[in-house]
Amino acid sequence: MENQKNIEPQKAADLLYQMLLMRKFEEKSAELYTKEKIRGFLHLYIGEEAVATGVIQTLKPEDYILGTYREHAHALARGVDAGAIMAEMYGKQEGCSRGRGGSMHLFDKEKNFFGGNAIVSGHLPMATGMALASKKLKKGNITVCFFGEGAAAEGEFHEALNLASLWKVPVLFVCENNLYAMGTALRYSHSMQELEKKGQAYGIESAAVDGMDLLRVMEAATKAVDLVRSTGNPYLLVCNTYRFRAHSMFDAELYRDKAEVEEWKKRDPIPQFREYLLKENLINEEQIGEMEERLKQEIQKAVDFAEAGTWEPEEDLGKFVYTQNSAS
Amino acid sequence: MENQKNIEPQKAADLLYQMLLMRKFEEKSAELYTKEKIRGFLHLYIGEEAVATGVIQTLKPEDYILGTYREHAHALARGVDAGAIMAEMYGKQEGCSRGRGGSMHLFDKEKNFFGGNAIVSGHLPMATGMALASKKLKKGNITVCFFGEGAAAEGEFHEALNLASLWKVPVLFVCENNLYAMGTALRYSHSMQELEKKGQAYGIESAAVDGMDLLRVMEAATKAVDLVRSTGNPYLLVCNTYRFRAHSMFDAELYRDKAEVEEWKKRDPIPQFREYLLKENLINEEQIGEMEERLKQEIQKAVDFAEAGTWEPEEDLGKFVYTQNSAS
Amino acid sequence: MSEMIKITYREALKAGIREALTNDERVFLMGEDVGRYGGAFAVSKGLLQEFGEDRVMDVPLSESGFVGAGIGASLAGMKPIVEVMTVNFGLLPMDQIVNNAATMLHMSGGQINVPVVIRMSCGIGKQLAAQHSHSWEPLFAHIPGLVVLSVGTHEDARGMLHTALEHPDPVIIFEYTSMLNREAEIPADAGPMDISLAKVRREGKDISIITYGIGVHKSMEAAEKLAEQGIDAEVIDLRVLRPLDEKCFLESVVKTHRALLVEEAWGSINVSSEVSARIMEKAFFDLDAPVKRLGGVEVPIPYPLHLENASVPQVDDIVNAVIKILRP
Amino acid sequence: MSEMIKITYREALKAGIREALTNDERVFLMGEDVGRYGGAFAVSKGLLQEFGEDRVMDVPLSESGFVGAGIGASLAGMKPIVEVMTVNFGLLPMDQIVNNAATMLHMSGGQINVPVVIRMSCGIGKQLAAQHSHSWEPLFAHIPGLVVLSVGTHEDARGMLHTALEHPDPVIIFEYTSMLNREAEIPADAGPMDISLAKVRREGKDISIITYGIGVHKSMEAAEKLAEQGIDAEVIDLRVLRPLDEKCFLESVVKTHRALLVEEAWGSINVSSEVSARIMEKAFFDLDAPVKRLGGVEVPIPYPLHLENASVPQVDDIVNAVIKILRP
Ligand SMILES: Cc1ncc(C[n+]2csc(CCOP(=O)(O)OP(=O)(O)O)c2C)c(N)n1
Ligand SMILES: Cc1ncc(C[n+]2csc(CCOP(=O)(O)OP(=O)(O)O)c2C)c(N)n1
Ligand SMILES: [Mg+2]
Ligand SMILES: [Mg+2]
Repeated sequence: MENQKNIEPQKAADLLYQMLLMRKFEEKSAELYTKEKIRGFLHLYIGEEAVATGVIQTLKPEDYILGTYREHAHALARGVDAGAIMAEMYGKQEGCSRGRGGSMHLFDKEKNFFGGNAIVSGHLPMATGMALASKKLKKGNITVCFFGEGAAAEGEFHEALNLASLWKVPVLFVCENNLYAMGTALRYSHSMQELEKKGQAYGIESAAVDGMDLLRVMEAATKAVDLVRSTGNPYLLVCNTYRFRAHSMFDAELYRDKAEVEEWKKRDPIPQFREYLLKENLINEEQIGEMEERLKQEIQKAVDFAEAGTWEPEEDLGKFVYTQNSAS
Repeated sequence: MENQKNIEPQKAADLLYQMLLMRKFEEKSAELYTKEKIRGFLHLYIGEEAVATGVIQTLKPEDYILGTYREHAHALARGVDAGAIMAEMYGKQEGCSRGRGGSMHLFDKEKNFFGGNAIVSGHLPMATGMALASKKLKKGNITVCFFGEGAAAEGEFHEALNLASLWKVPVLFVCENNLYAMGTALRYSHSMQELEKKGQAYGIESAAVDGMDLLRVMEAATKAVDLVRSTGNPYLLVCNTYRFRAHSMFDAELYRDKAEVEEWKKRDPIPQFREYLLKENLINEEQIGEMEERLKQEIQKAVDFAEAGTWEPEEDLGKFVYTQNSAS
Repeated sequence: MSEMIKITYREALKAGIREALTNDERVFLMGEDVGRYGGAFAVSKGLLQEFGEDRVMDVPLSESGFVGAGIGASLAGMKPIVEVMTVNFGLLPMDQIVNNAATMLHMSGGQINVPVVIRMSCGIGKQLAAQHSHSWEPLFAHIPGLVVLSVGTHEDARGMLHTALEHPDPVIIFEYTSMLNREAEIPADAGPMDISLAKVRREGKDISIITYGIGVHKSMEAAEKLAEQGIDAEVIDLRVLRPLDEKCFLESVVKTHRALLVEEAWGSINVSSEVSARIMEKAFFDLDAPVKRLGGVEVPIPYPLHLENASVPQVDDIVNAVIKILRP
Repeated sequence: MSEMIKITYREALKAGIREALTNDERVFLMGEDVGRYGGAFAVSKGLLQEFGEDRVMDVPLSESGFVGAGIGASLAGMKPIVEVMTVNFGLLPMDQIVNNAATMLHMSGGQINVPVVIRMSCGIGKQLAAQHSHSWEPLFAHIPGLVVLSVGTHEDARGMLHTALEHPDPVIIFEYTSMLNREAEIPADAGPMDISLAKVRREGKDISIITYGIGVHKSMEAAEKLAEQGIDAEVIDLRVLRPLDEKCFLESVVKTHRALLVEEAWGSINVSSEVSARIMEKAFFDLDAPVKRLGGVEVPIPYPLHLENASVPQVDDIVNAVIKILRP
């Protein structure tokens, strides 16, 4: 990890806290999954935290964010309330999507967080369209769209990037290349594996970055976001990363070696960043201890909130199909 | 047009005949359209003849060919009987698709001619799959798939090329870049307009060629086909060409200047090739005169065949939905 | 009643679009060839010149991409009218329409509505053969979350779009290619039409002919013929295929005690099946005869005119079916 | 009768695939994660190891591409089993399935048949929420040219694939995710099952419960409960959703004079609508009561268990509906 000037101690601490929150929150979620408090599919982001953290910290509140079904971390980074996320995963009506969505469909319109999209690549065209609206309405905000490297094989990737470039709209496509799409390794998904080069096919500027290194992601994301914001043009940022856990809770991980996973864990973004901060005296052990205490409390609070949440009455089943019958 | 060695006079004459046949056949079709003998959509290939001629002459009878709705010329080059094509456009049961398909759906299984596909880009995945079957069955043949530059913006282009390259299957993708997709100019279809470079996004070898020059197309196609056949890998050949006529018979051509069309007509592949042959003494005026006579006869024969054709009885309407009730 | 003007269905559609573009800056029209080409069927001819490139956007062939972008733009404050040139290409964006447009409101727990309008031309009648003659209203009308309209009359052509654009949820509008040149009289000041109710187009007491789209005209014609034979048929235009206005047709059946359902879509699992099933459930004891259906023959549409005509119900078929019900 | 063995639905499916791969070299299985991952639901676990990469092919996320490739491979002599991981992703390849697979035979005038088999897992029951719980049998069953099967029992899971692979036309097989772990007894030598007929799963004289898929089990259970109340229900498993075996259910209704139609798909324009309409048309005078339907609530499926359960008919709903019909 290279030295980077200009990181304020407070910001450094916040970023570390954020990554730790993502990690602990998801560890807790996994535990709650085995206790059957959380059901459906649960996709953990553990190992990839530097990406969401590094990208989202560069954004303004008015920027739009679209994520996949592996979006707890993005929602947290965006400031969606941890309790509302947990309640959503419980299926309680206090959840950020009223419990209707679950883990794969976190939404928070006030925070400009647009999901939670579980059809792989299906949100890319929407991202282009949101950026188009921003341009037309001269809003000045940008759209950031996260997706996996597997998603880039879908036709919608091709269409969405071409449209974004033709229309010159301010959208940042963030490809989270964690080397696997479920059990399908990158080399089986793509005939050409330097994904950032795919930008050239659309005349879209692009870059790849080590997604395990928060500072590097921040640097690359800052550059990308500045460019998108100043030029109004799209950008493709490929973050090379790794998921430490199974694809979802239904995954025997037959497709990769334990050793490979262990190798990548050595590059865990969180200890990496923590060591850096300690080394640079941007934080001390005591502060970290305090932080861990705060974290424990925040997560407990989220769980308590979810536990205390209520079930939507069955009579309301037909709500939210059309706006007019959706009054809450 | 550059000198090319090794072109036999007989072959030269055949190629000229073929291009002329395409041209005259389609001119006749346009006339028959205004007489309401032919209905539905009719998409003429006039101006682009060097592409189908140049590519298809390099193929073996066992190679598979897939075309678009603008495929009369490809069918003729493939040796589908002109009478059967004309009868098809009349909707007669003597047509190559029994009259069920019409102009957009020419099929001839015996000739390995697989359409006549009118959903833009919908045949690209099928082409990849046919080549996959050839590989699996060790047939040794290749698949050639024609499509327009507009089609390359569809997601299926992206998916089909990626799959072909991943699987290393013998398919030649021929992009007929006639600069327009209906009324949408290349620059409005693609953010990056050097279409051959799109091959790089899939690790597919590719080239662009002047599609108005038969000899150049032949050269490029020969190289491409040899490569596909010898390596078993896909290839993308972009033929830069132009359609002289409207997109279909329902097109006021509001989107382009007459002058632009006239400019391109100066590069008409047919006179270009004819002059070349004359200059090189590969043909003489008398032979051309004879050829024109033969052409007239072949076309008249096709029209007579179509005129004499019969309508499928209405009771047979339900045929060809499932194989079992399709006995003829 | 106000002055009447003679107008084609095409002009009525165009007037509706023009008005929408004039009245609301957030409205824009996007689709393949809507601008420079003038619209595949000349519906939007001249609008590019009048409103400029930002309001009338030509898009590349990429149905999933641009429909998705339209959905996205609607999330971010615009009011897009997305034209899918014809329903024949409407399966390509269907995932966007179903999994995004129709689902977002629900899975976000009511937070995010999707005010997009998607227009598609559809139906048979131009000898366009199997891939270009689809009547897929039933596929879209199956989907909760969508409002699905069928434009069976000139007044609706003029006015439905206005109301659709005011709707907070996604609206799919089916227009009929074969009706474009048809003239009819509408009030000079025709405007916004309700989009929740079916309409009795002709009152009658002997039987209810329940239909939509082109079926309305065929049924009206049939009703006139039947009148000559002393049979007084009521004709109901469903107009809204989802959510169905069952009150209208149930009341009619309760009055006439008999019903014939007419539509051009393939004959099974279509709108008529649903109407029949609802009559069964809710008006069984009012029936004097079983409800009958006349639907499209279950065959990909063949090219020749006589077979194309035979593949959908014609006026005489309707007349005969009614007579058979009334005078068995 | 032969010896019975206990087997899960998953094992039965797998045995069918294994046998197909063993018996015919032209058969191969392709789909996302069918190989290295072992199948999203472990159905194909171990088959890659047993048959190798050429026979069990992992494909990238590109549903339109690989389904189209499967169609193409079937044109060129292979017998592909294409797995679309779940029907939730089945709209992406729908254009390929409808405009190519289902249409090619017809538009080629009977020359080119498409012997592809496409398997999709479907249905509700794992709290997977709005984008991952679809029951889209009605959408596919609307399409002429397809054979559409619903695997409601373990025998069918074991044997339908065999027969589907012998069919010259495209066959879509719907399998039910929530049944995978369910055990049942089937004959040890179970094998090829007919794929043209519906089946009476339980004989009865008081009412016909007509259903398919998971509905079969719920209806059987309901029938047992009804028997305790002295009601003797006949249960019919449609099995083949296109072309419908109407003879089977009409005979049943003629015998019982009453029918309840049960399915999990959204409640309008679904298979039950069609069955009801046919009973109306062909057995009206045999009815002692109007045919009733129990379908899915027309709402994108919500995540929480109680709402998910409330969104499809349950055993008690069936029991109550039957009682209401019989003892109004
Ligand atoms: C269109 C579609 N096809 C298949 C799936 C099933 N699926 C869910 S996640 C996934 C892998 C996606 O991989 P990637 O895009 O790399 O994202 P990651 O999960 O690695 O973050 C698959 C195949 C889906 N949800 N959507
Ligand atoms: C999926 C799809 N979208 C739209 C159309 C309507 N359409 C037919 S041809 C065409 C233009 C295709 O352009 P290109 O691929 O460049 O081929 P060309 O006609 O120039 O040969 C369009 C938009 C279609 N047939 N299929
Ligand atoms: Mg991945
Ligand atoms: Mg073109």
